[in-house]
Amino acid sequence: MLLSAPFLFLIASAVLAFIPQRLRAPLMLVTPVLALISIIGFGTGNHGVLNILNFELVLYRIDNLSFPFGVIFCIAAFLASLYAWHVRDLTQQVATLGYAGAALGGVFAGDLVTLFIWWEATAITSVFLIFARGTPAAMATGMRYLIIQVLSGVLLLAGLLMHFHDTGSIAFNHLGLQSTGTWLIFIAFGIKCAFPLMHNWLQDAYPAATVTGTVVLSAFTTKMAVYTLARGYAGTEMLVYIGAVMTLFPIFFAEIENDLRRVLAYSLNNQLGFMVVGVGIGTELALNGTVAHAFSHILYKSLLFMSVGAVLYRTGTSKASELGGLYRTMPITMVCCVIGAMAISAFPLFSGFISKSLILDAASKNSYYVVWFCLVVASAGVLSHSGIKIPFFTFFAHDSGKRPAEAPMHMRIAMIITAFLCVFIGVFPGFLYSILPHEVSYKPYTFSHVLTQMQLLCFALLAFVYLMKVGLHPHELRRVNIDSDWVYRKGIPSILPGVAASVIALNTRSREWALKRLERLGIQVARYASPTGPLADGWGVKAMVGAVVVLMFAILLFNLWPNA
Amino acid sequence: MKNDSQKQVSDDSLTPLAKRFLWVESADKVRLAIYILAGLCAVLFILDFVVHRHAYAPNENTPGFYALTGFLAFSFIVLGAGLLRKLIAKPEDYYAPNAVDAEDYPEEGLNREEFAPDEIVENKPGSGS
Amino acid sequence: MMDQLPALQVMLPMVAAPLIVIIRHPFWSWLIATLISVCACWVSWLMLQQVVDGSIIRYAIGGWEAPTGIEFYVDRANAGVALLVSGLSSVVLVYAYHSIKRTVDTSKHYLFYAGWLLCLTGLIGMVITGDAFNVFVFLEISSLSTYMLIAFGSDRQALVASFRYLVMGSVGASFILIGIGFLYAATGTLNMVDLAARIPDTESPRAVLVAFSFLTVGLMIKAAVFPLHGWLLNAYHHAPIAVTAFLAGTATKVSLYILVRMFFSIFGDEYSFGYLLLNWVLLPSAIAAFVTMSLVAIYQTDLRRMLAYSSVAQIGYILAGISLATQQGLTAAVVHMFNHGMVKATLFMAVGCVLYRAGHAHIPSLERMMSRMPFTTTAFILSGLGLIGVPLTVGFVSKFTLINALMEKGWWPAVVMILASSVMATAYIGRVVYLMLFREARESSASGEGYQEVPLLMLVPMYALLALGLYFGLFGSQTLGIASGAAESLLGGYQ
Amino acid sequence: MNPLWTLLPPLLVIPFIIGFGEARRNLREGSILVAGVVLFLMNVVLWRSTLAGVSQSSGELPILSNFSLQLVVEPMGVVFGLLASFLWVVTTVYSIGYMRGHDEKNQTRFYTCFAIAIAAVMAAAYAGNLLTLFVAYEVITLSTFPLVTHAGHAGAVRAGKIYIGILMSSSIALFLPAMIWVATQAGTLDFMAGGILHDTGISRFSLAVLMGLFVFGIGKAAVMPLHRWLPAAMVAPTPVSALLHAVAVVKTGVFSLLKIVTYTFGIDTVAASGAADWILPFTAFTVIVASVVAFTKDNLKARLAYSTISQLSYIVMAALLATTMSVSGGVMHIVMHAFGKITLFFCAGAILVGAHKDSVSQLDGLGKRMPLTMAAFAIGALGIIGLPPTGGTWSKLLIAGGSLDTGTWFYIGVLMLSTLLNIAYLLPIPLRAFFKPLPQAAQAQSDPYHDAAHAHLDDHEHSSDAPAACRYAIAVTATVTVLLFFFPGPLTDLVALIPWR
Repeated sequence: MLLSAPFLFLIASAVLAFIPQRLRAPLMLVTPVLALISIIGFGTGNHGVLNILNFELVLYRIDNLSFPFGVIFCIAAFLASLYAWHVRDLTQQVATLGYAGAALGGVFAGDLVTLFIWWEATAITSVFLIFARGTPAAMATGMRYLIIQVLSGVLLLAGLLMHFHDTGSIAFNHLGLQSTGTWLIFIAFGIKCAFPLMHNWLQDAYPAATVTGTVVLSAFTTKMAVYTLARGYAGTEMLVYIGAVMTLFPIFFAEIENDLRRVLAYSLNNQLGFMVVGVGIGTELALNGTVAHAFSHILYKSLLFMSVGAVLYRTGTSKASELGGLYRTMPITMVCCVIGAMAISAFPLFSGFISKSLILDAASKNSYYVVWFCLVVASAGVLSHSGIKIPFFTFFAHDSGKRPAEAPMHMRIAMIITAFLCVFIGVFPGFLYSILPHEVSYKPYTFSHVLTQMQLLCFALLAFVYLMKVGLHPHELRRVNIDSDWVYRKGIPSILPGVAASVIALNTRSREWALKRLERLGIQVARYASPTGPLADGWGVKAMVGAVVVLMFAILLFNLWPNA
Repeated sequence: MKNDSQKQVSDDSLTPLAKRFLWVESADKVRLAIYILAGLCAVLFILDFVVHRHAYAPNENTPGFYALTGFLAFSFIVLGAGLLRKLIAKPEDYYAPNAVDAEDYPEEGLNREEFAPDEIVENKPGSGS
Repeated sequence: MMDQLPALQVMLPMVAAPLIVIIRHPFWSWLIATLISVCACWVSWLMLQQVVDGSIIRYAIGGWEAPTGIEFYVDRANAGVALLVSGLSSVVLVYAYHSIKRTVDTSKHYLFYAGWLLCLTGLIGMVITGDAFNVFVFLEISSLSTYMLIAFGSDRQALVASFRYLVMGSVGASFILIGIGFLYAATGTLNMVDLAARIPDTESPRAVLVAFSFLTVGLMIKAAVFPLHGWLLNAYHHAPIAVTAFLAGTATKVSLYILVRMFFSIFGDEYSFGYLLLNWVLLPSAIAAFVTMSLVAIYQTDLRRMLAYSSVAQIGYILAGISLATQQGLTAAVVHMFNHGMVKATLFMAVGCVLYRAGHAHIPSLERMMSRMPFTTTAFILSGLGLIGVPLTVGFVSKFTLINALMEKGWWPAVVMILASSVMATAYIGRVVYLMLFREARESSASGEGYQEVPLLMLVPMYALLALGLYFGLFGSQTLGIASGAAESLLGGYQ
Repeated sequence: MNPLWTLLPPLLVIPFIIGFGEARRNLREGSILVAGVVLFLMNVVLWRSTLAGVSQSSGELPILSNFSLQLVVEPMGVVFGLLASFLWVVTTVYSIGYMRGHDEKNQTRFYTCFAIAIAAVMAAAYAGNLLTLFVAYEVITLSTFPLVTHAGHAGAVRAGKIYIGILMSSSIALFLPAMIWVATQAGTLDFMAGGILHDTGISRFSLAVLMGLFVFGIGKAAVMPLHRWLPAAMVAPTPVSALLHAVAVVKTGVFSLLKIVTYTFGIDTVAASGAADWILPFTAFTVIVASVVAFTKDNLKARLAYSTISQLSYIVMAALLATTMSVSGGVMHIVMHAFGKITLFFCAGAILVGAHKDSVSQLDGLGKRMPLTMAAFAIGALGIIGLPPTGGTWSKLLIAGGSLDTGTWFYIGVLMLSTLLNIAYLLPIPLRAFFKPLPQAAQAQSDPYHDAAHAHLDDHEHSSDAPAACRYAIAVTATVTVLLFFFPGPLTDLVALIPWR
């Protein structure tokens, strides 16, 4: 079991703390490779079955669904580690490996308890990538992130216990929305998957992480959530609509967002929407699409975060309003960024094209026409914020006058490899299709498919050009935009002090009142009971004679009692 | 090049790769690029009438469906976002000090380096923090 | 010889008292008193051995059989009380040597010890006699000698206290006499066994009722039952501390014993509690006692007075047990008589040690007693815990039994009150313990530095009694066994 | 082995403690360590034989006619005995560093009272009946009182009064009558599988009242409103706080409740009668409100104290939910929380000794100076929150799971909410130490309560971390906290042996 992929990562992250500085970065590169070998080596099946506390745990389940996620997680960990070669901060390094391990563990968990543990572990490990920024704002953001992540965890815990209570099983297979327990689990997954209104942690946290941290963060948590949805809730129709909303609304926010890393976070949210739709449709084709999209998405989103991160690394900012014209001195970064942008925009020959198409096809095949149309619109939207905005405002647009040096060598290598993979998958989809959970008979490169996609994208580009020309395209401004997180960042905090103050005042006042009463009572009691008080000193002869009379009377009285 | 305090880098000292993109500085060449794009769009639009597409969704087969959708969706999103901004945009320090928007990225995590034409080859990885 | 034990029990101290008056030597009178007391104790121990199996000793004085003559009647119930009385007397007498030498003029020592022995005679006589009028006689013997002993107190108020006790005690005694008179009038006998047999079919129930009420109230005065306890406070406070220790352990307990005997053996529990509903008098009185007196004790500034109030409260516990009129309740009452006698005597002895060295028992001045008089303080604390009823002490045994008895009867309000009183007991003992252990001595009382421990002759008896208390705390089943037997005898009436 | 033997090491070491005294303190503390190790080994022996199915008991000491003192070994007691004896050793090691580093006075008295308390804890752990448990409970109260007032200043005295006042009066006024009531009803006080009250014909109302008497009479369980002694006791030296708040005192309280629910009431009786239903809201209230209060406390130890109050109510809740799962969880949580919380207290003490800081707001940047301490703090905090990789995960899982069997989902929600609150008040402590920069004017602040700190400010200013002995202790408890996550087996095996019916 110690040789399983998650544990390899965990062990490596523990080992990091005890080895010299110069060996750490290489170890971080080696670990994902070993883990990948381990995943392949273990082969499909349930491993590490054990019984703790009446729970039958399946620590390591490799099957068609979890395998591709395992593979891409290892690749992502490798690329992120390479990108972070320069980092000397042990906290980040340990967190990176631990986080990747936890995500792998979650994907390979064969039961809900194990999943819960890894689920929490991803939260605990990943938050350090935010804390590592080391500023008070990062502290606050990290705490928000952690609390939401753990909220997801505790909901999962509550849900799994209820599920266990209902069914007596903790096996993690298809769950469906059948009981309160499964609903709670669904919400738990939904939080990590950034469902609408539960999404804010994503946009809040990713821009706050370190340069390299964001790359790591972008890969795992949400995709693990997609995996769990695919495992537990495939074919849940509600997901189709949730996903459709997810694809649409972040686009608007991304469009006007200034911080490019937050733009990418919104974009990530939008891409998750495609995957969620795929899960919701739940057919073999759709699930294949989800997995494939997750796979390719991890790559191009990493690539985009890497390129923006490289810019941040060199210039100290990732705000669109401060950037522009960087193509001159960072051409390689720029090219990689453009490749990433084209991949996410699903240009033919790029990875996004061959994965997103599966989902769109599944939607229309299953007659979700409205949803399908939403996805088409969203595809145009993806082009707007990720395909155009990111590269255009960073590297072109109006010249900011910044002349930073090209990204460091290791970053460039990491970006180039990632860019290569984006293109490779796009050109040779068979490789990716071969590891998808179900048999793939889909042909992405049909003429009509390429044509329609090119029409969509080119006319969208044309619209962009037109809007730029007539000046209707919004300018990049130094602004933040309110999202629903306003509720817990401004709304509740603004009334909380008042509420707290009144509760405290009530408490204080009632306590004071009670104390005063008690004190008065104490004084009264003391007056009676003190050495000179009547209780202590009132027992002279007269009192006694009186008492004698009373007692005599009392005893005689009982003679007259009816029961006599 | 309005920011004169920054170190001036002449276009000649750029890497070959960067030089390939210098055309974006020229208004003519950009206009040319736009024309090319427009032309491409026209061709794609025409192809719709020529080629029979396989379709599932209603109206999907309507000629120009994707073209129109692309153009209108994009415009709608951009314009809609512009309206949205009027509603929800706030100054950068709105959430300060509990949000990173109002603060600079800490310098110790960065490696600011100006472009130096002479040493196109990067200094070794890891020279950062 | 063994047949004569009851007579010996009474005769020994009675004869020794005049002997001391003749000898007049302080030391010898102490020694004689002590030895006689020890002998009496031994005798009562032997008697207890004889009756513990449930048998009864009936001893006709001078060979005149009852009902004509006077007889001693010894069973499980009173043999234990006699042992308690004579035992405490012995222990306290040993202790009293130094204490009395310090406070009483040497020339009067013989009177003191003679008085003590007379008091002992009276108490033991009250306990073992089987004759109602004899009870009165012995009661007067003990009372009169007690008035004298109290008057030996070192301060002037001792005389006042003694006089007050005399007045109240006389009232009580006359009530008892009146009660006995009515009984005699109604039944024509004074022998208690005979009384018990004749009362149920007497022709003048009114007279019996009047006798009952006079006897009850009279005995309640002597037993210091709330609210008739007025004499006790000053008496305990101002008497020589050895006398206080002795009286606190014995005098009230003996009166309570007589009360119990009267209720259960002479009149019978059917009459006292079934017909007269006496518990409606006793229980309120008991509850009032342990609630108010515990409360008052918290505010006291003199250790002796605090313990005096505590005594009244504890008598309340015993009374509560009696008023239950059940086997369990009586067991609790009897065992608490015994336990409280030991504990309270120990506590007063410890106070005596403090007085011996410090000259006062002012509570706020007791800071850091632990470092000055460690043995005394330890004894005080351990028996104080016993008074509170901390587990593993005798107090716990009696409290457990009492509450258990109350619960079985379903008298919940009484349970609540007992618990409240226990908490108060924690407060008043805890306050003193805290001062003794932790409070730093203030500047003013620093002059009192250089206290030493008291002489060994004071420590040894105190610790003997303490050890006994601790032993019975750990092996409460032994005392409970005897008490349960006693309760059985009492409830069973005279055979 | 006769469980009575376990009382001997802590009692026999007392003459040595007093005999060696201050003059030969190495010998004094060495003897305590020896006693501690012996005691731990004894408990291990009891553990092994319990696993082997051998039941052991001591002779009876009849302090009342029908009721005796008796020690009986059963699985729950073994868990507690092992825990307390192990932590005694660790705490002693820590105390050596702390008490010397802090130049505490009256160390002999400290160690003596400590030993008495441990003996009483052993008696409580192996109590064979309610009476024994009650006796041990009271002895613990009394023996820890001098520890609370150790500092001797006015604040400590006031705190001591609150401490003893609440604990003694609640136990006398409520616990004692409850016990006697049981005796009256059942005629026995023995701990028996399945309880002793089910066939006594006691009414449901009476059961409910009785349960209330126990829960509130056992003031050490600190269910609100009987919690105030716990924060008050914080004036004690940190090893005492660690002992009080992780091992001896508070755990005796909840342990007693678990035992009473399991062996006196019987979980089926409780569940069937609904006797605990009216008390459960109190525990829920305590869980939440104590967490909120903890959030507002800046003083480190005060925050930990309120955290303890909250956590104790987890266990009380677990006991009152009265399902096998929840009670198992409660027993496990005793252990899990003990290790987590003792780690936190050790750290708090180390911060006080090493850096002279006692407030959360002073900790910025301290992580660089005391990395081990703050890392351990983070682990301990995770343990309290119940997140992997700490053992607290398992116990929380079980308690939450057990709450479902009662048919209400309210308590699971309480636990979940509390988890989030725990994060909010515990995690920022290590985080600000690690991730916030040292304040610009890093002048050493000292604690007004500990004047001794002033004199040695300069000596310690250069020391990088807490004294070595403290660090060893911290490392041990933090490691165990993590190990309990990966290897809960020994604990679960024991818990599985608890005879429920």
